[in-house]
Amino acid sequence: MGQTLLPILVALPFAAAVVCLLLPTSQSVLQFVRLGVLGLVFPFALAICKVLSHGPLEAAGQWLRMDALSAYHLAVMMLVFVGGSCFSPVYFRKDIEEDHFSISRARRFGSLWFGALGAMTLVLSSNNLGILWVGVEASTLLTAFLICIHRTPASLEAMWKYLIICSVGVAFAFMGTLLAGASASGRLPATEALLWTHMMEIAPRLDPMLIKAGFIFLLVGYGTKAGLAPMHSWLPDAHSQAPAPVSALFSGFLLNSAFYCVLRYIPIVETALGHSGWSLRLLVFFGLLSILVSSAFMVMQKDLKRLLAYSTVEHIGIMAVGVGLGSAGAAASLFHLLNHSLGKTLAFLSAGRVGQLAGTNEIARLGGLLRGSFVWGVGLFWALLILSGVAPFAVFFSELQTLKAAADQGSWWTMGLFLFGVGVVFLAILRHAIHLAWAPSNRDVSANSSSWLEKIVVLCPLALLFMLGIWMPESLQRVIREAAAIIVMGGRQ
Amino acid sequence: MISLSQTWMDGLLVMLMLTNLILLGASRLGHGIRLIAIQGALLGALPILGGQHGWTARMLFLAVITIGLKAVVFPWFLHRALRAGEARREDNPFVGHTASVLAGLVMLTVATCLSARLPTVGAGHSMLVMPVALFMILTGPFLITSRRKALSQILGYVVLENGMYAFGLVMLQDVPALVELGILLDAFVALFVMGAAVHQINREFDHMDADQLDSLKG
Amino acid sequence: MNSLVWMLAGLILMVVGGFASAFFGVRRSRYTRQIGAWSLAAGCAMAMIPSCQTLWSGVSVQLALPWPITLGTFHVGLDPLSAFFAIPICGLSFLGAFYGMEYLPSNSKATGFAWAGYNLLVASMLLVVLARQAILFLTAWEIMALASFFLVAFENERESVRRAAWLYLVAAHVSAAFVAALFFCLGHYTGSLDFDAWSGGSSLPSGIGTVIFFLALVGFGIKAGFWPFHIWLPEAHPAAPSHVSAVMSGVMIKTGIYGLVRVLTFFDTPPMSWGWTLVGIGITSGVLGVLYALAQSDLKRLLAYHSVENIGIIAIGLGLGCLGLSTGRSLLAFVGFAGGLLHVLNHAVFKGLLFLGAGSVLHATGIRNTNRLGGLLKAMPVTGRTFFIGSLAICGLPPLNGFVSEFLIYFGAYHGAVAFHSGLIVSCLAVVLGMALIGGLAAAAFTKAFGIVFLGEPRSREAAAAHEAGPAMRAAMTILAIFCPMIALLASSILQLMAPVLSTVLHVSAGVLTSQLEETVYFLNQIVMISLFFGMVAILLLLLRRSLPGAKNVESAVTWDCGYARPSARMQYTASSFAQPIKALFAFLLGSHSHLTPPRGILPQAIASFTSTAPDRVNERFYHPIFEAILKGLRRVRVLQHGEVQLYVLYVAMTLVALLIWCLR
Amino acid sequence: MKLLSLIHPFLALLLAPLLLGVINRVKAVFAGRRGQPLLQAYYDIWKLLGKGAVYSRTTTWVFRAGPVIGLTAVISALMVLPFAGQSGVISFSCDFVVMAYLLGLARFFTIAAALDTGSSFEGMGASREAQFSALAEPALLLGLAALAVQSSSLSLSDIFTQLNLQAWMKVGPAILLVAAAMAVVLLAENSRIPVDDPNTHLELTMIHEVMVLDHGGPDFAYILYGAALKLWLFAALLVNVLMPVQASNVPVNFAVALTGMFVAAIGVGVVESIMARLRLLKVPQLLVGAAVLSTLALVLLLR
Repeated sequence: MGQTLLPILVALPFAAAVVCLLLPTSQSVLQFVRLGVLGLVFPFALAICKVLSHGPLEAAGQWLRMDALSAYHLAVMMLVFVGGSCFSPVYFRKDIEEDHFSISRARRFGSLWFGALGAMTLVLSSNNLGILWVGVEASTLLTAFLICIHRTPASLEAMWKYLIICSVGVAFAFMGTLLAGASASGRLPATEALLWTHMMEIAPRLDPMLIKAGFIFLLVGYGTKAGLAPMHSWLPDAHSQAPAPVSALFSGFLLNSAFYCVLRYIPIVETALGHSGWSLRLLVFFGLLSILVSSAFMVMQKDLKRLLAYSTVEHIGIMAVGVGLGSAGAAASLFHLLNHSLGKTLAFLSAGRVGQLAGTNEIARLGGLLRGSFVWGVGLFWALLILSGVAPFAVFFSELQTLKAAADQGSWWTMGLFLFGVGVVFLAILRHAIHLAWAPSNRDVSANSSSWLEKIVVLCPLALLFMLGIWMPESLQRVIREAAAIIVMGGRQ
Repeated sequence: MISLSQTWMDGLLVMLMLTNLILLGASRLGHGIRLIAIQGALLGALPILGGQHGWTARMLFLAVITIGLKAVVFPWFLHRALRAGEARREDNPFVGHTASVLAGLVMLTVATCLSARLPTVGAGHSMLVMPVALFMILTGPFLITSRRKALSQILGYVVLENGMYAFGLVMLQDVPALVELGILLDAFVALFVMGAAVHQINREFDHMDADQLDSLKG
Repeated sequence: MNSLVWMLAGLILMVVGGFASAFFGVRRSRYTRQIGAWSLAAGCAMAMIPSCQTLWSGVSVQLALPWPITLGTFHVGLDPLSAFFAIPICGLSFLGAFYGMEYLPSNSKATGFAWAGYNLLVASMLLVVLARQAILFLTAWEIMALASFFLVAFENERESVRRAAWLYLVAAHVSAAFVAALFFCLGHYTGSLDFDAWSGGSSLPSGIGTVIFFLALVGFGIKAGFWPFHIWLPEAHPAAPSHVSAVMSGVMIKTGIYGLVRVLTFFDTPPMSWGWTLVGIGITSGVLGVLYALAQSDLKRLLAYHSVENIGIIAIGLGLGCLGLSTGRSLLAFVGFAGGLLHVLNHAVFKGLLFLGAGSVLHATGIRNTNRLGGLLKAMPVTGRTFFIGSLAICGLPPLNGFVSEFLIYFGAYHGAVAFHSGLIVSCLAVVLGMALIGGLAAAAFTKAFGIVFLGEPRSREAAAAHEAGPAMRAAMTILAIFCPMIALLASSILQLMAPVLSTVLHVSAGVLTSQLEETVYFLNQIVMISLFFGMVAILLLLLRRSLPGAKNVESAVTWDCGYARPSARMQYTASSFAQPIKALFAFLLGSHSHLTPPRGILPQAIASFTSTAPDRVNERFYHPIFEAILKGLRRVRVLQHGEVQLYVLYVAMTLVALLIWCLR
Repeated sequence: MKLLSLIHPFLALLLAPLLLGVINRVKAVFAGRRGQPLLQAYYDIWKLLGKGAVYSRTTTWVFRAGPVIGLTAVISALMVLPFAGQSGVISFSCDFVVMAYLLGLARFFTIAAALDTGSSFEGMGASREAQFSALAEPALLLGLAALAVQSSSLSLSDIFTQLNLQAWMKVGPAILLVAAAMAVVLLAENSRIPVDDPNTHLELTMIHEVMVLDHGGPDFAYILYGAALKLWLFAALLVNVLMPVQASNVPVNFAVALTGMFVAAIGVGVVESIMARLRLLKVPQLLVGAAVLSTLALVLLLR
């Protein structure tokens, strides 16, 4: 079953990408993107169910493998893609009407969109650490051009920065992969080196120095792509210049796919170093740094999408802190991943729509979003509140779990700094949210109406986040526990 | 015991190091591209001359591909980009050329020190692999940081790639083609993508100075 | 059936009703307010019954439902302490709902949302006092903050309201952060997040108890409005609709007190330092609260600062109780906690009443500034009378309820003072001094508030055109006003009802408290006797006054103004001039700014002016500099993102090199 | 409750206006005048009770309630006061707090009644009254705390039973300090020089008198009577502190105490005659000074 399913999963998006290049009109490309992604949900869901019920799937001589951790990430990724894809026709409608979205652009958008999906699927389903890296690299290059679908000077600049910084980062990650492979050299047959499952098996015998150096390269490398401070600097530029669905994709999952790569290495490194917590401490350090640095930029932020981008840095930081705090923290972190992806996707989609209608992303010139019954305004306001961590939404609970993990470890400094950073972020976001909601503005967009589809796109994530806050299904808990166990000890109990 | 292949390999590595230092001091972009081509050729020679198990078909294939791409295709591609743009020289880098060479020496020292702490893998390898690879890995970002022209930054990136390539070729020769494929894919796509990006930037801005791309901040 | 199920059903009814009201509100239906108010009333009634039962019988009930979130169980419980806080919450919210029906604009879209927020606020407050598990408590705590945030932001067209709402939610969030830290700290040492596992906290390592206490003091103190954590209070309370201000000030800030008392129940014998801290904070809050209240000219701000004062009095009571526990003086402990907790109830009654009265004034005139009001007693007789009773009660004057609780605290203080215990005597005398000062200044503040607003002549056209509030608003105020003397007269029975509450707090069985209860009840009865005597004498004197020969010989005239024939309303003393001498006297504490442009020349052309403001010192001297420092620090960090890609790459590379060097060193 | 306790309230109700007469007579003697009859206050009250009233159109029921409640509160406060070795009619722990707060109630109503007229003069007086009483309250309650600490008991009656000659021997200076503080409070609460001048005719400088400018007829009679009772109350407190006679013979006790009362009245008269009125800005210092005296007494006691 897995032998055929996994390659198909990886191949399908690329096939869809090719199809996009053949479609005749912009409208049809966008419809294909929407329906195609919705269609892809079924095979993906099938694979995820298989993994969760029968254990890991393997294919292609163990080069492809999907366990609970990857299945969980895959599910989150599909949520983000579904949201973004449903939103794309809404968002680009205006561009099509104004003739800014020619067929070539539409084709490029569609194929890159599916290409990114394929590349990230490759990341999530590979057991070979080299293939893992190839997937990340491919997703970097594919998404680079998504940033500048609309070719403006600012978007080109953002793309250039993204390319340069992330290429360097991914190059470092490659070096890290090589070092990790080198640390296993002589202990694994060459044909099996870099297979994650095999690495895990011989992890206690890996060369500690080499694996340490390798992990540093990996952390800095993948961390650059994941947006950990201080390597996050490309992120606000890219997010603010990309079209809304692309920003949502970036924040919602692209960063997490890079972070997923770091997660893959953690059990190997920790086992190799005798569970000394060395790599976990590094993660906590970078996580806290990300929270604090991003909070600084959110306080006086003028641009709505940049605000959201920094918020992403903060949340990646929270996830890093969580993973760094052991198994309870890892579970919290994974739960947070889901919550953040949902919330941030909604936030970017809403911000994109609001900004598009108002003609500006400058917070000071927006306002009054809650006055009318403009569903995107409501979505943006609530998404901001949710991301800042108000109860009873799920983000609040995942942050509490992280705190609890910190307290149980007795790492009071982590707890204190975490609370401080999250507090600063809260007051920053709240200030902007209140302004957006009620301040008088001459660019009032609240009178716009929205279709039922748009309402669904807004209300579903909100309802889901609310539900996950007050009621978390047992099955989801189980999945998260399993996935967290993989992060902490490679899946062995 | 020092074998012949090891001597060869040491020589190649030292030459890589030297090209690197020269690159740090080079102000003409065309000159830099030629140095990159030389580096590519040296890298292609590494598996052939430094191989421990004699010549296998795979190695030959690798060498050919490497030389073909790194010494011929990329430089040609970069030359084309150079001709498309206005600038020929890296006139006013953030760090001057002489200072860059000195910084290069510092980086070499750092790389040597760091690699001394790492265990050598596989008895037969040259002691120089790690320091040279690290040196190149440090030089790459340094070039990107200290130069203004977008093209110079691509050169820096290629140096970075080359460093890892050297490391990968020597250390992980036996690992299936996957890794090499990764390297090539990376370098290949990166160059094309970046080249295309440079092309677009050229069209949009009429210049290739990356340091003027700073309208997005805060 | 477990009475908690009944209570939870009430909560659900409220919330559902609130959202139904919002739903109808969007359609501008006229049922909006009926649905909102009646669902809340029904829910409150449903919650009230089990609470009263528990308080009456002293039997606590618990209910643990499975709650499928990672750290949580839905563990609720109703013990006398919870019931004691739940009753005023239900009662005041109940009356507030009827008041709100008339107070809120009847068919605006926002009204429905206001009901949703109000009902959610009440439900979450009740859940806070019911929760027996940290995560549930925190969730309810946060929902409470969020619901009231939307109510504070009700009049969001105004910039100042938006700012107040921001400040309020930030303060609430900081409070939640401290409470979370507190709970997780306890959780770390006990391995459980259940309140039950925490009682008997003596198992904690030494020193940790004090850390926990201070976390609680800050976390719950922010919500309660202890000085210096009170700064959100005078901003947020005036901004909300008045019945919401009444509920926020009357009962919501008491959830902070509840939290603090609940944490105190986790410990058997608190160290002396806790009591000192509480007493110190209480006195500071009380004196500074009342001084700032005196300096305000905005009626609702004045009331808000009075909440700080009353919270201070409550803290003094709790502090004395703690000192009693630490020194093993059971009577002091009993009286201290009894006074503090009874003041919680009393403050809910009279502060609720006063805010509702202020709301009626605002509703009738649209003015908050006392300097522009006046003479409202004639136009608004019911509002005026009830406000008057509330003023007397809040000043702690006999024979009303405020006096009883303050008397208990006085008694505790004097009792401690004559005990010749070195750790006790100084703090007790400080309490006497502080309470006396607070009492005198409160009287000044409320003669000002009542006298300037309701007496004399109207100082503005709006005030002259004022009308009495509607029947529901009047009814709400009247009921609360009746409670003021009622509680005072029934004080001894109420204290007996409170015995299970106090036994929960003091960790003793109710039977042990008999002797303390007897003694307290004895002097409360004496007070009742004096009150009755007072009433008799008053009636006698009134009758005498009536029966005097000149009683029918009454003339009307203008007020005597030293022969000035045409006094105008502008000649009256204003609120600011009334408070000026005290403001001047305490200028060293208040730090008020005044700005004077004197008239110049013999025939002054330019308009002379005098303005005086009393911005909060804590804000100016403490929070503002801290905030500025943080912002300055953050601004430094912002230099990182200057737009140059080269340096961005440098960050990446430097991070790598630094890490490599650090790890391979 | 002993029947003998009931004597004191009746004495107070009967003799209080006489104290005013004594004070006025002393002042007249100092000024070299013959002065009013000793019973002038009784005549005034009687005359006022017979008159009609003039009410400002601005006023409301608050204005009329002021005098009644003021008088009631003072009468009720008298109930806890021990006199001549007899305990108060009602006596319990911290009864003095009730006394102080009943006086506070009276003051609240007086101030409210003053503000009810809408007159700027009465507002001025009200503002001053509020300020000074807020400062007098701590002095009084701290002084009582000192006495409570000295006697280790909490009700006025017990305190003054404990305050005997032995106590004077032991902690005389402290008690003297308390007495001094009480005397200042007496002068302030009863609007006497140096705090206020009951005889002034310049409204701008008055405190208590200006608040009752608009009251007339029976209302003013109540106010006058209330003021006399209040003077009696404070004088009785002072006498209790300074003259701890507890002879077994009840009539002797009463005689001594009554003498003490009139000595106190003479003392007030003397102070009024020989001192000038303080500037209003200095009054708070005097009151804070009284609180400091009480605190000093406490320090001495706790030493």
